[in-house]
Amino acid sequence: MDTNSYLSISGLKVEYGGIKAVKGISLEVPKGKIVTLIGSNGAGKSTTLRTIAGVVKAKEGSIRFDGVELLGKAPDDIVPMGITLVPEGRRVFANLTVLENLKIGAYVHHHKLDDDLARVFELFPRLKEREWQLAGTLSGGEQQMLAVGRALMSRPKLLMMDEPSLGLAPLIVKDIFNIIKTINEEGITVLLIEQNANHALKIADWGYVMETGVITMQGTGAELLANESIKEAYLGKQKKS
Amino acid sequence: MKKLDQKTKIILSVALVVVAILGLSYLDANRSDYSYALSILERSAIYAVVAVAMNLLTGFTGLFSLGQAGFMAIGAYTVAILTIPVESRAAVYYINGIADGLANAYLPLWAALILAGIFAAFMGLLIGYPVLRLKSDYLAIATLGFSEIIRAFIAAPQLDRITNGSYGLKSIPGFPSTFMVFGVSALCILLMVMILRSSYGRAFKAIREDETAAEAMGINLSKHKQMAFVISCFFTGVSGGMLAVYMRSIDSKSFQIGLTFDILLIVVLGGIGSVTGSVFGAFLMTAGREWLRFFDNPLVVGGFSVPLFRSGFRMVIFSLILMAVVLYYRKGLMGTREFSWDGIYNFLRKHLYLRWRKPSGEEVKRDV
Amino acid sequence: GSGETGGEEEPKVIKIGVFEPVTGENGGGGFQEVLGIRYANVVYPTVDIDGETYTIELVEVDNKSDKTEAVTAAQRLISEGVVAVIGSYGSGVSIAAGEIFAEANLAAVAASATNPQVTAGNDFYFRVCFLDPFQGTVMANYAIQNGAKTAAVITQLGDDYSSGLGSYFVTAFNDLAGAGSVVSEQQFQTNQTDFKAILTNIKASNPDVIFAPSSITTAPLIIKQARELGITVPIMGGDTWENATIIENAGADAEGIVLSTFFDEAEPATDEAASFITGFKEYLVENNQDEIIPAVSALGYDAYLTVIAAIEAAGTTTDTVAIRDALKGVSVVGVTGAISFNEVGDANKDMAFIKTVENGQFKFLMTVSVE
Amino acid sequence: MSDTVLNLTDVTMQFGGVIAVNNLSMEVRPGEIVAIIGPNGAGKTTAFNVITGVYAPTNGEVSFHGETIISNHPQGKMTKLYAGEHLGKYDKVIQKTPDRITKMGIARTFQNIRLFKDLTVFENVLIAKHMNMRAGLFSATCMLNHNEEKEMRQQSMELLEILDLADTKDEISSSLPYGKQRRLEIARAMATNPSLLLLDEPAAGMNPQETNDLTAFIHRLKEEFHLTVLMIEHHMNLVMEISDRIYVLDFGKLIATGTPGEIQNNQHVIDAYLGVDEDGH
Amino acid sequence: MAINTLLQHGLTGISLGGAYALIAIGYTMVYGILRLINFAHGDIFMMAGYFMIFAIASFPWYVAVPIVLIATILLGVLIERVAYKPLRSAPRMSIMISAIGVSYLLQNLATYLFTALPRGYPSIPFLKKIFQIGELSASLVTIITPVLTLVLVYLLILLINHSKIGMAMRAVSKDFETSQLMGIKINQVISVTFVVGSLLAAIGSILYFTDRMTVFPFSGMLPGLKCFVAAVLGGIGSIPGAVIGGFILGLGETALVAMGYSTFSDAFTFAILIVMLLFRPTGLFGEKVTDKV
Ligand SMILES: Nc1ncnc2c1ncn2[C@@H]1O[C@H](COP(=O)(O)OP(=O)(O)OP(=O)(O)O)[C@@H](O)[C@H]1O
Ligand SMILES: Nc1ncnc2c1ncn2[C@@H]1O[C@H](COP(=O)(O)OP(=O)(O)OP(=O)(O)O)[C@@H](O)[C@H]1O
Ligand SMILES: [Mg+2]
Ligand SMILES: [Mg+2]
Repeated sequence: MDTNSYLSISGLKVEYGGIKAVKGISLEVPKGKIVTLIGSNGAGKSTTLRTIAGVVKAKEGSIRFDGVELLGKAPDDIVPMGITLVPEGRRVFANLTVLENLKIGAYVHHHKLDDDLARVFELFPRLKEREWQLAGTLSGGEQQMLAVGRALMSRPKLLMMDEPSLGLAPLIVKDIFNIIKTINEEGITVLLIEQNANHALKIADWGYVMETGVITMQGTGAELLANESIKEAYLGKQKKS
Repeated sequence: MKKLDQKTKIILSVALVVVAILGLSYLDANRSDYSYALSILERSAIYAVVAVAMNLLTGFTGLFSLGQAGFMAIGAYTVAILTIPVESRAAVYYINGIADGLANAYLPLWAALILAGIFAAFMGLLIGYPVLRLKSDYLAIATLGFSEIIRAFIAAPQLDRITNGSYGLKSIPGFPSTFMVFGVSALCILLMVMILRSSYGRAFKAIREDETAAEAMGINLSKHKQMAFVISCFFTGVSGGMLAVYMRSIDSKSFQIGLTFDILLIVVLGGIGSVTGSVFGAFLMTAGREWLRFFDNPLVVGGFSVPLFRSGFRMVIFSLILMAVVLYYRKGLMGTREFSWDGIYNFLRKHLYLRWRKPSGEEVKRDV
Repeated sequence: GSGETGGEEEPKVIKIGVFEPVTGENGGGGFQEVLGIRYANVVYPTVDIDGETYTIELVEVDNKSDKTEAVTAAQRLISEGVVAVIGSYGSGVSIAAGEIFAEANLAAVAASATNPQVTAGNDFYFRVCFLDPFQGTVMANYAIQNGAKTAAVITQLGDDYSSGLGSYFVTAFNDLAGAGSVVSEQQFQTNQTDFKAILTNIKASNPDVIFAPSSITTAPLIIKQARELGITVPIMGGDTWENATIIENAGADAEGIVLSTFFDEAEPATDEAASFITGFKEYLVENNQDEIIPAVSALGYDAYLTVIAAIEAAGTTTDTVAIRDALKGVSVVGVTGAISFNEVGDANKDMAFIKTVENGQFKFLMTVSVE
Repeated sequence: MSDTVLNLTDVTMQFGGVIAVNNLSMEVRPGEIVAIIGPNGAGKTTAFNVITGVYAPTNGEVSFHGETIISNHPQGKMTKLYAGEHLGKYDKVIQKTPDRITKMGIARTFQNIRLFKDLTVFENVLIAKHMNMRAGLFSATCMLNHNEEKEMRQQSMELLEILDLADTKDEISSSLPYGKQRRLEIARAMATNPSLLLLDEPAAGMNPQETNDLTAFIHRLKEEFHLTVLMIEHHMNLVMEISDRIYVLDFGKLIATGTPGEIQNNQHVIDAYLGVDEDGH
Repeated sequence: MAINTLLQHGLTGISLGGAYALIAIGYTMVYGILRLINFAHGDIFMMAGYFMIFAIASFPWYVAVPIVLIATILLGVLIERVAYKPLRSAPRMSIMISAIGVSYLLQNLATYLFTALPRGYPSIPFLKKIFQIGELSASLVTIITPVLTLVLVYLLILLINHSKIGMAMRAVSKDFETSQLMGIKINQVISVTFVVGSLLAAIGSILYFTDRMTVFPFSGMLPGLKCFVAAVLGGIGSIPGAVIGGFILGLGETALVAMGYSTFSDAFTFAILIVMLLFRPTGLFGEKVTDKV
């Protein structure tokens, strides 16, 4: 991956009080593509995304977005640049209603929200039904939908998602991946973390495999899907059908 | 982490106790010269008990209670009422007289202290039932409120013939021996440590960590919270009783919110969740307040009087130190660790070793 | 105020403890007392024993108006090797430290602690002021002499001074004017600043006079709020009220309040008093204080005088029991009059000064004595 | 009566206007592995919370080994709001607290891991042993229950070995990797000596390899430890492979029940939950 | 009890309640966002009293009042920056303890700087105008306090429920990190909270001390504690709740004293709190805490 890199990370190292979570990774996300980051638990995937979003401080390295260095910037500077993270574990605002959660997704914007809301409700009709409900009382899946919807409200150029399918029913998982594709087709670049490597690699243009803080492998989605060692480690044995 | 063998530890512990006893004996024998130091040590020991009791609740069970002053008041009044010599009572209750039932109710100090604990524990039982259903800050405020209610009752003219209301109680006989303060305190703390090390102590910690999960593990929340609360109240009551004996005269004003905050600050200074921390904290804090008295007196250096030094400055310095601990040394002295001979040994080994020889990289890593 | 010796030869020092609150609830009054003691130390910096001159060093400790602190503060004085103690403002802390001083065989002379419990049953505690039962009776007498038939009393809960004095007043007033003459007894909490509700109750009971012994912190509040509610009857207080703070804070509303006190600067009772008044006013100015002499300063001064007289009489720098014994027989002429102690340790005083406030100044009204 | 371990009859759980569980009846027989599946928000976790006493149901009854452990009927404000039909049928109100229910032999794990985060792995398991302790506060304090304590420690250690966590025994539980935390949660649940184990999405956050290991382990629970297992899971591979029977919930209602084979081919379930299997696995 | 006495008590209670309400709002706002009992709030209120004393010494009251408001706001924000901000990620107990520490520090500092002696609070002439209706007698501030309280609260509710910053405040109150991910500047939002809280404390301070006339270093302690109770009573986090809680306490306390039970007036504050917590653990208007397991 070399051409028209949109987000480019090089030599990124992140530590949590001595524990090395990310040990010098480099990766590229080209404009308009879907890039996925797969890997086992604790590999440092979430940390990478959180560093890009600015909520975690990097030890060294560089993250450039559209030619601008992101390291050292605060999240409230990064979000207006068009980078939005759907955090791991939903993290909806439990004490705000569904509608307010969506509105706060567009906090950095000053435009009218009606069209964006309509689009989100179109993608997630369930949210329309629960518009009035406090987000904290939604079920896990409903919260996940809300988290994605909220991220879309910020009109991101680069949408980063941290395990959006976690705890979702297969039907919804399929929907989520379809939605990711739809979003991407609308021109939004996507950086995706998934445990569900199977699904993720299927829609991804490019994939990275991360293990204990380093990137061990990369390739197109199809290449990785076909790779034997990946099949063994991340895809599990295929169900005979 | 190197470990010392069991025998060495026992020898060291015994040696420590012997040194402490000898030290105290020396101070006691020269009382007139060291009465100030002894009184600070005594007060520290008393505060250590209530600090550990608070820690048992706050640091180990996760129940943030701010009712210490109230329970200490219960203990203090119990001991005071029961130990004031019968012949002095008329003089003490000089305005309104003493209730008939109490006029001749006398107990020896040790029995009064136990009763102080029991009364406080009983009050804890009554109060705990409604209040322990509350969480964190709400519990803190509710217990703080109870402490104020207790104080209001003590000062109430309606109870004059029992508590002597506004006039307070005096003529409380002091400790028969210095060793009694330290002995009782040590015993109380030892008992609490044993409780914490038992399965019940683990259950308390489980509640601190996650109530829902603890309940799902078959731990009866209300029973165990109640238990922790009552235990804590018991020892708080005993320490309140000792405080009364230490002070020799008490009134409701001695048990204001400030007392609770003092105890809280001791717990914080020592480390929330560390028994030894609370004990060190109690000694350090009590002594610290006295050392800092120096700031209250005008300081004259070479005929020039340093402007800041005047009365009240000590408390400013003291609060600044406390803020500094909370802000920059958040875990307090001990964090959640406990004093151990292994810890001391390793500390010494590391520091002395570093001075003598260049450590191998591996050595350093292991210690980090 | 210590250590300013100019002598070349090695100074011989004898230490006297000053056990006073300079912070906490009574910090204000305590400090005024300390000033009196310090000034006395300036006037009489030495004492002669066996032909040797000893410099007196004051060891000041702050008992913070707190009984627990009082214990350590008292022990501190003992460890410092003081031979006698002066203090404290606020009877509570004096009572707290009393047993400790007694056990250390250390004589203590309270300047302004008026509670009977300070000296009762304590062979080592003395005082140079009068007592609350006396003061309560004085005020009741005064009220009745001035035509009051009914009275209301306001006292502070948990405060032995206020409650005690109030209770003595009630007893005396009911004795003199007939049972039930005290038509309203109200209490307030420590740190309370809103007295409108209790004052409304008092207003409803329509007394001829209000007696409100209280600290200087609360007194102005009670006075001002009473006037605001339209209560016009005289308001009376105890010795604590003789303090410029009250006039300062209660402003015009302080006019006409009545209080009893130990001392009056306009009526110097003795020669000592005359020189004290001029000298101490200068000292107050030097220390950035108001130029009104608080009675507690005068008492502090007198307490100092009795202590050095006793030391001189005892002729010892170490034997504290001898100093105590000497105190029993001491007789000095101080600022507040002649002072000698009875068998309990209380000064033989039978006279109180009644004052009022007029044109923003304390004004002497009369002296009252009761048997 | 004891041919069922767990029996739910007409259980309804209403939160304000939302009916999370609607008239659910189901049973679990000894030695079975039963799965509950269903779309998000179907009420699966809520059902678990009712069974374990975290929520008091609006209506219905739960019995365990034939003994009624929970029984309720709409009361107070709920009487008016209640949408179901069984008003007054279960007039006796029985609401055991979660700890009582655990003592009776129902243990659970949580959808969002709830370990005792600051305690070590070993302590996490040891705490679960507390509930069966015979010693009172006094004898425990004075260490009079030495043998019992030793026994508790030994049993806890055995459990850690079974779950392959023995080497991490002194680590702080929250420092474990996610998969191990999930396993520790199971170990902790098993330490209460349950006869019925409730697992809420045990494979969530696990990769396929780990999921496979978990599958094998749940199998072992049944074969080796003769435990009855009721679980919620979204990983269809796992569910279809080890479940004896499956209940499918949608909008709080039971929409289907049967063996994995039956469920996979149930058109209703495919529409509501599984979706059309385009990839053929 | 005569009707006049009753009315007089009622007036006292409402006025006291109004002052409590203003302070209680400061607690509720900070608690709502930081989950922090800002123990120092009562002392900020006390410091505002001293600021007024010094400001009025050199300026006419209409200049002094804005100075006091600004100084108090600065103090509030400064405290937040120094004592709370570094503890953002610390356990809740640490930050609560830090608050107790600040409170302690302010009290000691005030004692050191201004001595323990009470200082007379300057009277703003028009506030102190005494009016008389029949037997009733009160100063104007007694009436102004509750009215001003209600007006301010109305404005505040508008701010929180219908402005962007208000929504941001509520979001921040739940989750710092995710709020950051939404592009919210959390430090700014928290500062705004302290600005508003301190402003109300300053206004409350002017009204309260004008009515009670003296300031001393511990003036803030008891009102502070009571106002926190008022906030809890109304349901912490809820502004209308804080107001109603303030009035309940003000009236209740006055009623108790009026009936001759002044011994228990403080105890009443806490007793009513405990009773309330037992029956409605989240207070009158408290947000329902959904503990979804
Ligand atoms: N707040 C923290 N403090 C200390 N260590 C942390 C923290 N968060 C993560 N770590 C450690 O950093 C490493 C990587 O964590 P991270 O959450 O980024 O992993 P991940 O690849 O996203 O895993 P997962 O599959 O769980 O999402 C792990 O070893 C983890 O224990
Ligand atoms: N405490 C509550 N208050 C209000 N509604 C609730 C509450 N708990 C659950 N619900 C509602 O009940 C429904 C079922 O929730 P539940 O969490 O049981 O679903 P689930 O099937 O476990 O979903 P998921 O797979 O996402 O965890 C949801 O619509 C949710 O909004
Ligand atoms: Mg992750
Ligand atoms: Mg669920």
